Amino acid sequence: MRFAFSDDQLAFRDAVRDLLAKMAGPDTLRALWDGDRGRDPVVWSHLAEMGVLGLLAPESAGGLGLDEIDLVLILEECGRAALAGPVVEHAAVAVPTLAAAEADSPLRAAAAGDIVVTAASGRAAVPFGAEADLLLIERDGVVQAVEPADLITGDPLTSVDRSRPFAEVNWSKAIPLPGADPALFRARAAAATAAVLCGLAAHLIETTAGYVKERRQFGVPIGSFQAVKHHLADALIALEHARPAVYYAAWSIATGQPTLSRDASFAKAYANEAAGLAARVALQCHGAIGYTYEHDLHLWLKRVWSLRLAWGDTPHHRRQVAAAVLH
Amino acid sequence: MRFAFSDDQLAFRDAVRDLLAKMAGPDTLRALWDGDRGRDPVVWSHLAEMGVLGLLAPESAGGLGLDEIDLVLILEECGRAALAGPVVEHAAVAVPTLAAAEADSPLRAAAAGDIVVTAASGRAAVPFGAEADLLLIERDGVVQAVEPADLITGDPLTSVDRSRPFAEVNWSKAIPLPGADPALFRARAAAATAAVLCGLAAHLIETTAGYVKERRQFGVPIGSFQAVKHHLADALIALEHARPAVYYAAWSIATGQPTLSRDASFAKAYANEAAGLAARVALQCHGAIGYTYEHDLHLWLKRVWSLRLAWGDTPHHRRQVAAAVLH
Amino acid sequence: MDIGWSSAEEWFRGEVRDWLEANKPPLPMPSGDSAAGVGAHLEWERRLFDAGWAVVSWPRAYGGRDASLWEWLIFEEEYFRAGLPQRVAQNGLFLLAPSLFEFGTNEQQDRILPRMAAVEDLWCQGWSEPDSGSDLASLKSRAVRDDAAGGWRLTGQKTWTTRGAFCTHLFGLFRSDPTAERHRGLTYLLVDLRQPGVTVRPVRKLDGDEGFAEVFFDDAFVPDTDVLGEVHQGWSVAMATTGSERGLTLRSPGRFNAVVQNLVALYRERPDPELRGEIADAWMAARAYELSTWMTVTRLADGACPGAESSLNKVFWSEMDIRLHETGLRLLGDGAEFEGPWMKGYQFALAGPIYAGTNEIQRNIIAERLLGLPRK
Amino acid sequence: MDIGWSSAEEWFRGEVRDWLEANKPPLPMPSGDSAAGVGAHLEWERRLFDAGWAVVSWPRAYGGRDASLWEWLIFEEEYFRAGLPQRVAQNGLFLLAPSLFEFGTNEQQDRILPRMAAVEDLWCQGWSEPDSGSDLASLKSRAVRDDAAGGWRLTGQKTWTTRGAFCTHLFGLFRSDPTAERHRGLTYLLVDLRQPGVTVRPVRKLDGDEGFAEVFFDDAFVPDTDVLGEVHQGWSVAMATTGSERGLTLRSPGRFNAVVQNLVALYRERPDPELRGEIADAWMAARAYELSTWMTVTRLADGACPGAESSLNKVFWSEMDIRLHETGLRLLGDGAEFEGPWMKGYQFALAGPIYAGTNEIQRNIIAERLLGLPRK
Repeated sequence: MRFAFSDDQLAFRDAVRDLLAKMAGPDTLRALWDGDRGRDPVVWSHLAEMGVLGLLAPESAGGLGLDEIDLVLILEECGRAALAGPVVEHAAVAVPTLAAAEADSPLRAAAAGDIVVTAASGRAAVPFGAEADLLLIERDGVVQAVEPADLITGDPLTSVDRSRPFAEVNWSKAIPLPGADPALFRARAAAATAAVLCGLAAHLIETTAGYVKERRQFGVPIGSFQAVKHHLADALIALEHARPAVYYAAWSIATGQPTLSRDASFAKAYANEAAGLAARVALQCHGAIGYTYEHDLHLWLKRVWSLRLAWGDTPHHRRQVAAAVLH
Repeated sequence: MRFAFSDDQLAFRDAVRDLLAKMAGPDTLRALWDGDRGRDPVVWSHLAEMGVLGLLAPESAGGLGLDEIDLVLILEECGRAALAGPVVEHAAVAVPTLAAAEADSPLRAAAAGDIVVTAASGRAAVPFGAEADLLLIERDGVVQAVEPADLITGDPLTSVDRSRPFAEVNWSKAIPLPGADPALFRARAAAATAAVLCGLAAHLIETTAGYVKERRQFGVPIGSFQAVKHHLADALIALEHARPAVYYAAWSIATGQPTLSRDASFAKAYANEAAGLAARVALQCHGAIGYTYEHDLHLWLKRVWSLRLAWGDTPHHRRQVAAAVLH
Repeated sequence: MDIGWSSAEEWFRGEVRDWLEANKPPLPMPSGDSAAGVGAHLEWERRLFDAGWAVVSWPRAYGGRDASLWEWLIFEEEYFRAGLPQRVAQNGLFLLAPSLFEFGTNEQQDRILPRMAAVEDLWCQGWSEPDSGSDLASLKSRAVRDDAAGGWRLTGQKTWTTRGAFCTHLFGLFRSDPTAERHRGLTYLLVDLRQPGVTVRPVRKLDGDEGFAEVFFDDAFVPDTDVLGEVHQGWSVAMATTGSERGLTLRSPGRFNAVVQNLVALYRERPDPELRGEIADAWMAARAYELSTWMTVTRLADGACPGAESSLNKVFWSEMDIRLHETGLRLLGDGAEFEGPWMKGYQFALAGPIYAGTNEIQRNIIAERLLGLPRK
Repeated sequence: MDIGWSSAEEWFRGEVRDWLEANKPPLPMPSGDSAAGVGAHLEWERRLFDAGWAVVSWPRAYGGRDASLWEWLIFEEEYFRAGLPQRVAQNGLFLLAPSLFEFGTNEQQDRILPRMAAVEDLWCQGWSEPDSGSDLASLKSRAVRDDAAGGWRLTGQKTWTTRGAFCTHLFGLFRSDPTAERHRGLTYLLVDLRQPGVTVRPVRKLDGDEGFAEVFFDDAFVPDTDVLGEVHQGWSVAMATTGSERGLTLRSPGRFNAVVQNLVALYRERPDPELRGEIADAWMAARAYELSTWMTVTRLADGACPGAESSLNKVFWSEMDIRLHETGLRLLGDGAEFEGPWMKGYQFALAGPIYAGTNEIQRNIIAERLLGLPRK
């Protein structure tokens, strides 16, 4: 029994953290907010080079041949940086789905970063749909492939997180993808999104802790007030009890446990609530300074609000867990 | 429009408060805890003398001919003192029910305090059943009268609040009481119990505020810590938003509003939660000192735990309100 | 206790309802916090004024109807029930005007109030400064005496000034006695923003609207006729105003009743048995707030002054507002993230626990002033 | 990451389960915090010891099995799954023993640990005093040097001493240097309660059981051989112990898993669709606690020391325990108030946020030590 990451896994995480700190700061993100794309191609190509995009693809398909346990920490870093782009959809969902479906040609292209693949479940609104080369969509228990040409043109839906552009799908031309397990597809996505949410929460807690140490009112740092301490302590307690659920879900998927759907639902429900609390606490502790568009805080808040709903909101996953526990 | 009490109503409340402070202190209550009765006959006869027990009975039946608005503040005082005995059941439920049923003889006796009447709804466990002269029980939409001889003898149920002894009813000899509206019966009881819960909460908040001003740790009163302040502030916010609901329910019943069931459910749900929060906060702010049987705090806590369940718990009343709002 | 509306009040309600129904602008209106949207709001609020509905509780001389607080509640109830938006003039109407009525000279009242009611002047609040948020008494913007000109010269900066970018005037506190500390030596000044010494920089709020501003003062001038109350006594004048902001006037129960009405409608469109209980919670919270307001209004009608009790209300409504919107977002399910009134309203609601004294400060006030807990 | 039990661990689990199934006493047992019930517990815990199950992670020489922390978790899981009650010996086993292993002399370990494991001696904790609860460093009970007798003379009072009325020994902190303040000048002493200078007064807990005691010292004697660690250095010895109480050892995940198992069984008896979500919440909370414990145990197995992270766990489990019992009470509906395991367990759970450092203190620790927020 060992529930911890290896030195290699931690080193890979650190490398991604460094890359994102250098390449994917708030300015890059704000540029996407002001445009209509959800992905910075330069950052994306660096991720491809590092092997992140094809991490789950077998080496024979040009991937790293690693597993979800290796990926989960990297997804957390993507959350910490509020990285824009379909990393969850492409690297955590589409690549292993294409591998399972033995769709070799798109798998190779996706692993290399030559094509961008996005994914969605159950809803016609697909994030990053308009800038993807291929869309994988689970609907009514079948994973289906959609070409970008089959998107509905017209007024796109605007997410509160403007770095997550959505497109609408015309289902009529979707092609079933044999060999893709829809439950696994959804579990992968939920668990990966949960990891991103943990990273978002970690950033929110850390930057808020930094802020309240500096900001002074009544002659003292506001971080010396017990109310502020307890807000942040509560957020950290929630995060540090969501992380183990997320890591366990990654292990459960990597090792093909029969409980993987339940484990992914648990991870998503807990990460949703931890990130939601961190967002509330971060805004409250920043006060009016954080309630502006100029401050970077809102970029993280709105990502949380968007991802809490992606791949199942908390009531949905709570129902899944209840069904598994009370089966 | 005027949502406040008259000087007469406040004066009557003050008189009851004084009486209970003098006659019904914690020692009286502890004596009941150590025995098997739930009512101190001396206090009870004083309440009869003041007219509290027959407050809702018409003057022609020996009552005061007052209404639920007059009674609500007095019930709050009963809560504040954690008064033992079936005041809700007798004065707020049975007396007006007997009046509506034109059961003149028991009404006169109840109004004068010559007999003790208790009441219950839907469950076979009846508080104060063994020491009542008459039991009124709503079951399956019918208010029924039960004689003490029709109680099941044997091991009584023991409430966590040992000053609330329960008895079990044998339904076979219950006699329907014509003219008693079962919905009104339940609403009266829920609203009156809500008033008692507000009084319990008020006592808990006031005594805890007093304690944290005196108790010193780290060289200062613990009431100077922001965490303690905010706990108590939250309890007071909940109480001060439950009280208007309780007073409104009293008015709604007194004036026979068509919404009286909804209003009573709202009052009970809010009073339940306000008192529950006050209990949690009071114990936490007292710390280990409050976690003993020797300290009086537990007498109030356990009354809250018992009355939160009496005449409908929060989920029940929430459902009633949802049904009324979404009819 | 005598709950219920008189026939005169019911008649008043009918009159309000009929007029709003006949005259209300196309809804939803664009955001009144945006440069693009504010014009439509100014036009609408002038129409309200022209018909005598802008300030029902004010004297007729200033454009009001001498309405009672109860009638004001009825007006608010009907206003929000009709789906109408909060007023862009609200900070002048609800924060400055009470202070003007209490502390202003007759000349000031006659000059300022009618133009405020008519939305000819639009007022913003100048309390906060970059280093003075919760700790208002630490503010640094200075007012220096200019005897020759008969007034005060302002330097410094105000910030988080709601709708400052669209306003003509600012009311605020300035340090007039540089030797005094904290809440002493402050003066309440009424500042015309349309002068060379004032620079207003719009700042976008969380939701992207330009609803905030930074206001810079560089030798701006305020004549003595625009000092409200006594020189150096601005703190006590301002506290009367923040009392209003926290408590009754800024947030009438009608606002939340309207949100609950929208929630019930949304539930009927998208019923979800799991969320029935949340609908009950929403209704109960808004109702508790309404009933608590009725108790407060009765006390005020009896001559009481609003005190620290207003902090109880402020925490309650601000946290309720967030919960009501969270319920709306949950009912929308995974479509909640797309632009729409619930996400917009949620972002607006999130400001509630921050402005007008953070809820942390309010809880301190509740514990210290209502429960007597020690400050230190 | 390598999650799962080895075949040796599974074999160990089977051995525990089989033995407990064959040997467990009639359940439910009477309360171990009551004078009437403690005897049955002592008997049961001696039977555990006789079979080598009392202290599985201790060395064989002291009655243990040299089990790993993982095996200890397995033991706890099975112990609570079988419906068995918390141990009356637990404060000695989980709070004193870790300090004895770290700071005790060989002589002390050899003399004290086997008798503790065998429940021949029953230990209680002597931290709190009437004026020293959260503020432990303010304690006043004194230890005065008696060179002639070769030891220390105690005066003062300890309070809220769990199961003090049934214990033979007390471990606690005493002020040995009257000139030192706060956490300096304290000595960690091991006190035999069966001596004339000690008076133990049972105190009933919230639920009426005699689970607390006040312990009065009037010239009680402690020989030098019963000083744990260095004289005047008791604070650092004690802190190692309170770390254990807050974190891992006192509250094994098995306890909460057993509560969830009981909740699921109760739900099946009394299904209520409205409470399905609470069952999910209960399962998730207990599972989060278990997984978080696995991460902690991995770190400890790698040689790390438990630090302020244990405060995260303490707040989490104590608030979870209350919520789990609240769900149980809600499932019982209006019968919840009658005597039974859920109401008893609820009252027990309510102590969680108070003892072993209140949750308010824990949140301060989290903010200050884990997030670096300023103390003042």
